Amino acid sequence: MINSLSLSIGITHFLVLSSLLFGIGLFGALAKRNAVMVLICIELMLNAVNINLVAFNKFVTPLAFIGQIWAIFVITVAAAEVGVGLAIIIAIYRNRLSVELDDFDWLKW
Amino acid sequence: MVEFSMTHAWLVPLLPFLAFAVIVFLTRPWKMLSALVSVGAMAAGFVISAYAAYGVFTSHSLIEKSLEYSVRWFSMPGLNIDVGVKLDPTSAMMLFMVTLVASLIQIYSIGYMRGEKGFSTFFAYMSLFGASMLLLVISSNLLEMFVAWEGVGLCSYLLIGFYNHKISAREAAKKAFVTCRIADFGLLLGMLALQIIFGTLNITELGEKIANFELYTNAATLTLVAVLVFLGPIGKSGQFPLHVWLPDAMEGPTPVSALIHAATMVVAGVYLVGRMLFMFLEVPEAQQLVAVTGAFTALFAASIALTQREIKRILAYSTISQLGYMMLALGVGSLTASMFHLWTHAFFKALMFLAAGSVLTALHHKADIWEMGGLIKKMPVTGATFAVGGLAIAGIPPFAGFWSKDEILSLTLSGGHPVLFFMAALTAFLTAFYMWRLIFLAFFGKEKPENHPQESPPVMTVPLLILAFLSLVGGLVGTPWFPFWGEWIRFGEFHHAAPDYTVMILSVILGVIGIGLAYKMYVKDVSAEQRLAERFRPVYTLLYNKYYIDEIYMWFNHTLVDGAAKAMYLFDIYVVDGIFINGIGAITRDTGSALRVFQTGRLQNYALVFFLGVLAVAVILAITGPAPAGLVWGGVR
Amino acid sequence: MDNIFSIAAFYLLGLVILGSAILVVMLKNLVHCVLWLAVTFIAVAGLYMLLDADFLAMVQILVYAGAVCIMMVFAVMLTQRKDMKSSSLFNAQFRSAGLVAFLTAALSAYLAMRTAWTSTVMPVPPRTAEAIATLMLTKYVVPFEVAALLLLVALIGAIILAKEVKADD
Amino acid sequence: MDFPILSIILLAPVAGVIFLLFIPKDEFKLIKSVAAIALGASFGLTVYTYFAYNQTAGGLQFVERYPWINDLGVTLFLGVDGLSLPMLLLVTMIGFAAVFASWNVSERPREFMILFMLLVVGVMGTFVAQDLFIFLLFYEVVVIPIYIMVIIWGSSKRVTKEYAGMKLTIYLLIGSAFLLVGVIAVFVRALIITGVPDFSFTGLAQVPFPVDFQIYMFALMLLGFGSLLSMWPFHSWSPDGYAGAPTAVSMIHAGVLKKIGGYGLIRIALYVLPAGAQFWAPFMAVLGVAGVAYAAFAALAQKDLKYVIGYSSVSHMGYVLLGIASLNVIGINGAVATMFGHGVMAALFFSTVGFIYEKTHSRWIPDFGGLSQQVPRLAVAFLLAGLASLGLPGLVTFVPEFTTFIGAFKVYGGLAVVAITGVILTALYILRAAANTMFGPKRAEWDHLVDIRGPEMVPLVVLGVFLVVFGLLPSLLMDMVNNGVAPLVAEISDVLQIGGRF
Repeated sequence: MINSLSLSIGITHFLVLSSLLFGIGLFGALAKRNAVMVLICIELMLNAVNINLVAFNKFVTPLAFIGQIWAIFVITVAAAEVGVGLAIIIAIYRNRLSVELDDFDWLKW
Repeated sequence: MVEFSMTHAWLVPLLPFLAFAVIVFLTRPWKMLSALVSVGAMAAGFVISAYAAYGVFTSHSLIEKSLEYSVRWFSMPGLNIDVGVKLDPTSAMMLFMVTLVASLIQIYSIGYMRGEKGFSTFFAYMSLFGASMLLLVISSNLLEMFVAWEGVGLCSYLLIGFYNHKISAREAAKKAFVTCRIADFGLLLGMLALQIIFGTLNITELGEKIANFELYTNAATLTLVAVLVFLGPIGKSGQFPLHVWLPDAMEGPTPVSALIHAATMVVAGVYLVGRMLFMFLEVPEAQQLVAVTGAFTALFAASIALTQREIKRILAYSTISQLGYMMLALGVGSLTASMFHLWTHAFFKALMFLAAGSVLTALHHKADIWEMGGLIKKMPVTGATFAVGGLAIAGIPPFAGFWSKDEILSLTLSGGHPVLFFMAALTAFLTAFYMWRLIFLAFFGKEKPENHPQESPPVMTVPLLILAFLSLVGGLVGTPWFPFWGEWIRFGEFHHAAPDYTVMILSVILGVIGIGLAYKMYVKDVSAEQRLAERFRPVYTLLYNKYYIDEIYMWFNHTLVDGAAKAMYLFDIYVVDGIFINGIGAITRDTGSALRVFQTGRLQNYALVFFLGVLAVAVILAITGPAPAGLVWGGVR
Repeated sequence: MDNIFSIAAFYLLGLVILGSAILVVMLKNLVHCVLWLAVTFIAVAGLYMLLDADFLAMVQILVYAGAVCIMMVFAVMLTQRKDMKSSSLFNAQFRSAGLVAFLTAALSAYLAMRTAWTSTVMPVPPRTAEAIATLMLTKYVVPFEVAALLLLVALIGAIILAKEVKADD
Repeated sequence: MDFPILSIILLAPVAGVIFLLFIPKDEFKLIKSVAAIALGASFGLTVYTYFAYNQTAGGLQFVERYPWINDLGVTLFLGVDGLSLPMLLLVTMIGFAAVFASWNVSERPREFMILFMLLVVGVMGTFVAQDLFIFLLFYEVVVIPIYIMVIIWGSSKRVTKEYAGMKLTIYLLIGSAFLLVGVIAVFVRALIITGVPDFSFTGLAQVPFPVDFQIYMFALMLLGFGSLLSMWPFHSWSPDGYAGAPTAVSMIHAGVLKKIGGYGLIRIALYVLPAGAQFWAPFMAVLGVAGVAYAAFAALAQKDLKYVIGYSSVSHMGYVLLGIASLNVIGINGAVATMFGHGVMAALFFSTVGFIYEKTHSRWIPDFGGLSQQVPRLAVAFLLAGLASLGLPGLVTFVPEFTTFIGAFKVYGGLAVVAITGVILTALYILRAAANTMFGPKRAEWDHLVDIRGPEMVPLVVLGVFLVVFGLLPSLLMDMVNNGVAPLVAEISDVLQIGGRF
């Protein structure tokens, strides 16, 4: 099955690495209690995605730069998201004096 | 002018209608102006009617074939309804009579209604009534007639309820409308059947088609249709058993009672049967029903009138009774006699009602005849004119009522209905008795010191005098020796029957005996009624309580109708809503609360489930996607 | 990438990325988590270098390792008043979360391995910054402007959200 | 297609909505004026359209077509014929009048008017759409504003306004669910048969669907449209919903929204699935008659004015169902015209009761008596509406009812007689309500009431004029209706002939 187990590093390596990073990030986002930590883990997941994009750029479309440009946009959005997300956390904290997600079950009616 | 009047007969109902609109929208704040508009429109209508009637009664061709013109009201495939004018001697007579009586009564109303709050409104309603009634008279189409028929019903409702701040007036108005509505249900069904069977509602066309009705349907169906159509007149003309509304209708102002509930609207039923007589003559059973209903109603209402105490109620029962006569005449197949009685009755009954109104005004609406007495001394005109009416209705020659009643009696006998003749003759006797009971008690005898009657102003007495004159001479147009009436207003061939002196003398004798008995009981020996009442207590109570028919209806209404209503409503709340609708709702809600456990409200929880879903979708895609090409580690193939 | 240095660098960086990411998730002190986050970001930047994306590597360090991490630290400072030693704990569902995360990663990795990637052997042009700049201002100018607008909106939004609400408002 | 008049009729209220968004929320007068102008523009243009419609040419006129989703054959296909024009006139008329009936809404009037105008647009859209997809789209637009308006501006009496709003909305949605299933099935089947995607009514009507398919689909549509039409026993939303809803919503809902049910039954179910209609017609007739009698009795037992009208409208819709079930030109003409007549009447009735409620905060009949002496104009409106309700000749409801009866009596005989007893029961409960509310001795506690005046008179004037004018000149209405119905029935009559009579 693993027919070309050479030392050569290919796209699959990067994809597997990013999968693992994504998994770690997902685990954190689902399992951490602190809202800041959830944000942090989302950043991890976004980084995993970016690794994918850059790897595709390198191995699939090196001349078009689509992957890299997309990655830049992801970073842009991520930056915006962190800014707004943290602002929300601070606003919530001001109201509730807590950033523990277990305390927030307002979605239940 | 004659030509114009005949081709523009539609102006006659239109003018009062315009008067109605003008009063409602423009002149309501100015009382006298409103009254003038109303009276003016009606008087103009009278002029046109008079010319039209002159035109009709001088052209012989119109007896067999009426003058008709119409416009399309609405139409669709299979249903064309025209509105139009059907001018023949009958409708010309009605036009003339209605506009004449209505004009007089409206003039009288100016005096009678003086100082009332709703003076203008009253005249607006009166105009609307006039418009509807006149439309009814000239209708060439049954549906058009039905529109007017309901229109007069509406005006009757509004005018009975004119003093609607009184509960009795309000209930009487409602009763009148609903009772007539029940009757109209039959009429409506009959009309539907006629339209479906014969494909038209035009009266003339119906006449032609029903003459050969075997081409369209069988006799049994036509009988049923005729009976259904007859239901309408039963209600409108106060025939037994739907007469109950008419006495109560006396809650309205007296001019209303005179115009609507004596002279014009209530005869609409008679008029309708007269218009459709061709149908009733085709089916003898239905005709029989008309005759029996008429005769029975006449006797029945007269018997109730014997014991009543309120002046207008007595007149109302008398009206019912006289309407019974008209129906009887139609039932024995004579349009002539029926219309003749309608004509004379309009004058003397309107006269009596207006005179009664004059009395009521003088006595500040004290209505019990036992509390009156000797009024003729203070109110000579009113008393005298009322007496003229009394003579007319009692059938004393040469007053109008004699000629028409005599004709009905003789036709009933010659038509081979001895039982009906006996009933009619008995009614004639009772009529003379109870009417003169009223007159003797109210106008003769001892004056009551607590009453301070005063004669009414000329605006009221002049119409009384005119009507009294008409009651005196109105019948002369149809005496057995000079049958002008029968020559013109008839259905079928004109037969000039020889004067039947037996019946004539009998009817006069009955009338005289009735008056004499009343004189004996109420002038000579005032306590006679008391003694009779004591002796025949059950009969007296039964009659005084109008055979308890109102009570039976009330019981029916309160237990059956309201009971059914309550039952349906409870069914709706508890079964349809309670069990089905809210039951389904409850099931949904309970399922919801059971499933609520899964709703933790925690975002991460949802995200977890969400990713489980993503995973599931990915797995499915991985399994069903393109077959794996083998795992490739580290490279590009 | 048969170069031994590249191979070594990949595995080394991979190790650092995964290791520090695991530490980010597992540590109980929030401040430590943020520190290890910075390490992860820097290692990812190294990975970008390895992938010939030098401009992106700089952006990564500037934005992520710099700005984002600093913001996180601020957030921690502003919101954390209790014991810092147990500021980053797991919630009740961490077992199932772990399972789902593991399955997701495993499936993703499996699919990545299973798929036959077609790829070119063309190298990435050496001057990436220039090429990206050209593309950004020509072909992708609209998304570029939209992204700028987005940042502005986010900026304003963040300010409004985080602004102190006056008592009398 | 030179002047897109239908689009303008549709878009005028939308423009009003957009304009309202920029008006400060406490400019009460301005807000209501904008709404009145926007809906008045629609109303005026519709009146123009009504009389500009060329009856000799007939068919669809003022047609506008904008292709939308080509793959599904969806076109924004607007047009009016004799069937939809009276309905369109009804919506715009009632919408215009309802603004004035809500003139005194002081709680969030801007939101009220915005939602109300959206509601009106939705209802208008269903009547001008000639494409099934667009029809459904507009139909769904209707649901949401109604719910919000009932919940916020409604009133709680026997049932809470939340219950009423929920009931109304869920019934609407259940109806549309059945409908949606039917519509999709019909579309897919048509696609299989013809191979060309087409959602337009005319297109679908050409498709020869198998008979048993038609029977199933008609059942679905009957359930869907029937519950919208408050067909017995799916009627119970109607009294509760109207009682809970604010005046304007009751007016629009009873006046036109429920008529979408009847309109849809004719325009879609009957037109596209004639064989199915033939199969279900006797059932429809029985349900219609049951509704007439049952609801009339239930109305008799009511003490809340709005419930009286609510049940009365269920009862009247029984006539409509009966008329449709007669499957002949006369009956269907009658049904459509009855919908129009009842719409005008019900709107006037609800606006009157709304004013009474607004002034007295009561709708409980025993609380009243003798109001005609304190508020004579309201009494006139009440009586006018009541008399129209009991089908008084000379008002707009009589000729339609008569026509319906002829159509139904021809086919169903005795069954129709039961329905015709409705005229007696209606008279009974209407006159009872009128007598106990308006007449009798006056009560001191209502001496302070101020009669309707100024803008409050508009509903009475506008609706009253239509009640009387269309009543005295029924050909204005009947010719138009017949113009739409006759060709439609002619098209399906072949199918009905083959099936034979029952």
